[in-house]
Amino acid sequence: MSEYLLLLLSTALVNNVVLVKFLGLCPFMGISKKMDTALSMGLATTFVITFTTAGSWLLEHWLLMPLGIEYLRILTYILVIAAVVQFTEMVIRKVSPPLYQVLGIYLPLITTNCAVLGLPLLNVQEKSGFAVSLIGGFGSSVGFTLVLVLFAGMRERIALASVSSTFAGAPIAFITAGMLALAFMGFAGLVPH
Amino acid sequence: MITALTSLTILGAILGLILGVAARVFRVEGNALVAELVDILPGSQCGQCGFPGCAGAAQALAEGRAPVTLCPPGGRAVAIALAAKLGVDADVSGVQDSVPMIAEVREELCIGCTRCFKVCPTDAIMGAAQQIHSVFREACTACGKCEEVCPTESVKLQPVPVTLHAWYWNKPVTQTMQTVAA
Amino acid sequence: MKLFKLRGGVHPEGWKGLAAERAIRVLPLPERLFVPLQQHVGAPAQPLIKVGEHVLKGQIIGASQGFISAPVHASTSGRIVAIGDYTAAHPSGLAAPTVTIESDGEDRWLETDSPSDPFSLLPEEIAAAVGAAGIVGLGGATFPSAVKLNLSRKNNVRTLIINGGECEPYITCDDRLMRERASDIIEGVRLIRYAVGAVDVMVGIEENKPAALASMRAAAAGTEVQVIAVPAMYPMGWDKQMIRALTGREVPADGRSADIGVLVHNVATAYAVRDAVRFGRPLVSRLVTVSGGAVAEPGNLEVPIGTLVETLFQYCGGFSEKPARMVLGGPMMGIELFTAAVPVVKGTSGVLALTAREIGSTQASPCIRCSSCVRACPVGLLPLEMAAHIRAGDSNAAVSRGLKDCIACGCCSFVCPSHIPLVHYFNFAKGELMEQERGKLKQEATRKLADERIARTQRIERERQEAAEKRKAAREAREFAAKQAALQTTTEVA
Amino acid sequence: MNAIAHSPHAHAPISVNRVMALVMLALTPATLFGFWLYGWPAINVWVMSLLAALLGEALVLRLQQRAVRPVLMDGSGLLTAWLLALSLPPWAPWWIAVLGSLFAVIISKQLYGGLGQNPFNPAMAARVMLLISFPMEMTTWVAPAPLGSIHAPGWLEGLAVTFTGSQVDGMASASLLGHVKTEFTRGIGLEQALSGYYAPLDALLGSRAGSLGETAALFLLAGGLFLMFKRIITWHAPVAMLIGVVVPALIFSAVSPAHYAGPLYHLLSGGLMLGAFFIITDPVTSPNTATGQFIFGLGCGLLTWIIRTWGGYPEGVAFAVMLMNAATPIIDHYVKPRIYGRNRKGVSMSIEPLKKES
Repeated sequence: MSEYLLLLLSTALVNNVVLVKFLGLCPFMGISKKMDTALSMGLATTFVITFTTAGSWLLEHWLLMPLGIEYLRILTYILVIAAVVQFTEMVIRKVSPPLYQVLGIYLPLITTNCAVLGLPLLNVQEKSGFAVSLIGGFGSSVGFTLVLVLFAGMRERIALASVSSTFAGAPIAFITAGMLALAFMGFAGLVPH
Repeated sequence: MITALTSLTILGAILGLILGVAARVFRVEGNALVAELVDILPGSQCGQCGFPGCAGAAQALAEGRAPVTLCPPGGRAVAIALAAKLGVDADVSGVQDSVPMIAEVREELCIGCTRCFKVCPTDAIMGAAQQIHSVFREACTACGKCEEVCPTESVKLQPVPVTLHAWYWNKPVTQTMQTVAA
Repeated sequence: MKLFKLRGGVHPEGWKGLAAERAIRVLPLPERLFVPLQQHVGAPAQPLIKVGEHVLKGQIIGASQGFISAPVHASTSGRIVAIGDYTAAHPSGLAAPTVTIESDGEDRWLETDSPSDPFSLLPEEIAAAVGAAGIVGLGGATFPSAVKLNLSRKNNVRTLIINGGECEPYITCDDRLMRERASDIIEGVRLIRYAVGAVDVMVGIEENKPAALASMRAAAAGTEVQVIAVPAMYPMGWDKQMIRALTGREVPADGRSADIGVLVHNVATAYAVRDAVRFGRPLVSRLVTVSGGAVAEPGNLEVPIGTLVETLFQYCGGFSEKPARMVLGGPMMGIELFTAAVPVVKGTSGVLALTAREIGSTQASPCIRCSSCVRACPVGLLPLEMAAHIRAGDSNAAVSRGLKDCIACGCCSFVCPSHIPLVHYFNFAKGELMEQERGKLKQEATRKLADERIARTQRIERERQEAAEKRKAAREAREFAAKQAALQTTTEVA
Repeated sequence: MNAIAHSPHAHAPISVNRVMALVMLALTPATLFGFWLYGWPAINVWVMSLLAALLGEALVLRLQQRAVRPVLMDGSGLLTAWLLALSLPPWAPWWIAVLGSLFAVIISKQLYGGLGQNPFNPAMAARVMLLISFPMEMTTWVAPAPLGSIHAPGWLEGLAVTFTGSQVDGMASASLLGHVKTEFTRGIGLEQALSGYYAPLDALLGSRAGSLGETAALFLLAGGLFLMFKRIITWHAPVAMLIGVVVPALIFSAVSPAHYAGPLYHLLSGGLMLGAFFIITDPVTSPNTATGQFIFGLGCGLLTWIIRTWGGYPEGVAFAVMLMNAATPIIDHYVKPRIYGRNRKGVSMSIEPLKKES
């Protein structure tokens, strides 16, 4: 049990998907202007990542490996990801049209969020079991949501600051992201490998 | 080869089936957005945005063919409301509210031709043929149509005079210290 | 008596000693008085007199218009010389409709009959008398008092609170009034109590006014009126703060004090009510504090409404040094005057001539988020965040953070170490939003007009078409008939 | 005609400069003690930090074509550099101080628009940057050698230490937290690691190895109390941070004394006192409300303890502060004061119809 807890902590904080592994930077910069939107995006991504890590593990072990067609891995994973994203999009459009409007193009773009494809591939590389894959995926996406919301909070504040025109917008956001990564370095070594 | 093809086909078929069912379950009726956008727009059908009336503008907005800053009579307030509804980040700082204007009839020039009276979209001009027209202030949207048709340049848009009731504090001048110290 | 805990507030330097120790003086009658037709919240009064007419003191010159409004009376006897725009006591410096009276020097009252015992009147009659006397909240809110009385009676108000909290620095007119005319105030208080049928009556006076407390306690002895000392802090005179201190309850944000069974009136209002009900005398004068470091002889004056502020300064010995700023009202919420040639109105509690030293630094520097303003705000707002959003051009974000609950008391600006004009930001945003609101209302109205017009043009078009068709049908019928007839004639001929 | 001034027409006698000056005054005793304890090299580091901050800030302001003098005069840049200097190893080379100061005032402060707009505490951001980039220099400590004692380097020797990096023999030492962490990784228990290395009294008075300003716990405490007395800071954040460290330390050391150090050890070591009273009370990067500040302080304390106890770095204050800085906007978003006449959610209190009196 404590092993899984540590795994959760490790994937969420110590090996944060955005700040340490540098995956999923596109939505990290794109959907972090408002805290509420960031939280929704984080939750949608969490949903997608959790399902795709589970789904792709199942496909990997029950379909690709038995049939010996591992070379189709990326293709099948993307098929699963695209389907889950499509499903999420339909649900959000039905449940919350304003959120659908706000997330806009970034919602279908979860498909191309490299964290979503990267995490299942890393699981394969590390030969993780099903539970570890699932919990790792969930932890990673929680970490993604966490930094996305933290970052959005700071960007809301920076939007009110009188940043000089040279640095206003994306440049200062990148600097802030760098500082956030510095802060997350403090978690290094927290979970022994 | 065959295995690869079959397995992918079956996988695709299953996922497609699931999505197809989901599409039925989560169907969204119509596009309520356009109606909501029409409500935000002024509704005077003045056509200054270049679209045929407010409904046309709303359609264009919903399809992303027009910027939220398209409505001159609406000014900043409408631009902000549209941006919020569409969830876009519009740079509304550029849309300065033009000074509020109102049409005024210069009585010495008015010949009572009723042309302005006929084009006014909000019935803000009163009068009859061969009589001097006057503007009903509360109804004038300063769309400028009367100004266009007036043969004697008697109808002109004028800034609304500030009254004690409408006056409010200016925005404080912030000391951003943008000047180089001497 | 147990007092309830308050939140926020500041303790500015009081400067009360400048004017508080001198007895009330009556200002000699000025030659001309400028009486604005709107001195209250609500609709302006409608002028009832004509230029050239002679009026007596207390004669009604402007009639109340609508539900929330108040009449205006002549402050002295004399001739009406003008009815028109005159510079108003307003930061914009714009003009407002004003009646100018040239005094005849007699100061003759209009004869009125007054009841021998005001307590023999019906409560409704007292409220009517208060309304006819043009009494408004004299603490500065200038809300018509009769409206409050009627509302409170209908709401079965149980508690009457008389606000003796005079928290603005410099201002001491209520203090002097309580010291010198306590028994008259208490009679006014009892009249109000009778008029609304309240059970408990509490007079809250700040503890830094021991003399006023003592004289009010002496006057209230033996009556149902309780005089209670409250902490000295700003803004203790905010009616909702007084309610919280004395009852521990809060007025709902969307409601009025009557909703929790409380009615609040100022001490000066109570005094004016007594004058109105007992003697039938309308509100034509008030106490005004003249103070500030630049005034030679500060003091409290009894001033006819409509006197120019410059007359007050002259009577107080003029300026001992050039004032850096003239202020109408107290330093925390008063407005700067760029000319002293504006009239004293019903809501004027003081006029100040301040030196630069008293005002303090005004050079703004960046916000350091120290949250002094958050601690000082008596309402519980986040002034720093509201101002930051307004500065960035997003007034609506400030509304979602409570802009509309802001009472503009000035505590936040007062304590700000960066000297940021926070209240200025808020009033700007409130004005901007109000304008947007007006624009929206107008937009709705014009949209309706446009729709009606479209419907009408369509109808006209349709009718024209129908008429045209009818005409066509008729013509065809006629032609057909003619043809028939012609045919018949030919056959007949044949 | 001048623009009409808005009310209020009176102002409390306080200014940003005064706030900064008072904080610096409160820091002075601890700083002077540090100077005495670590001698001339420490003074050099301090001077270099402040100089670099002033020059760096002036340069950036010039580039942005903003007035230089009023910004430098507000004292915020100096205070930042001062706090940074206090968190550096006293015998650090000059370029560490300069680099840190420049990073603090330019990147973590002026790029965001200057005073009041930076999301992270500039001093702590700079310290974290230095610690990650130059772990060697940032963890080389010296044993105290009070000015005038035999081991203390003279003025010239001090210059040599700071500017050429020459080391005086036999002075290298480990800080308490660093020592314990190293011993742990070698598999040595806490009691053994601490024996002969840790005396609470020494820690209290500060005569042990550590950064320039962190060792004088007593002086820092006094400075913090002075600021509270002057109402520059409130008790919420500092007390919460101390609670955040002490409570878990108390619980875990009671359960397993061999693995977890007690509260006193945590309280008196590292930058906790400096952090609690001078860093997390930085108004710019901490929440607005008292409750928010308490949560903020508690978070800083807990994270400090977690990183110290289980993390890879011996000291966690700077990381903890930065992490909580990042969370500040969220705390502010959720913790707001209740508005008069409204409930916590901002909904107006209900208007109950009053009962008719019979």
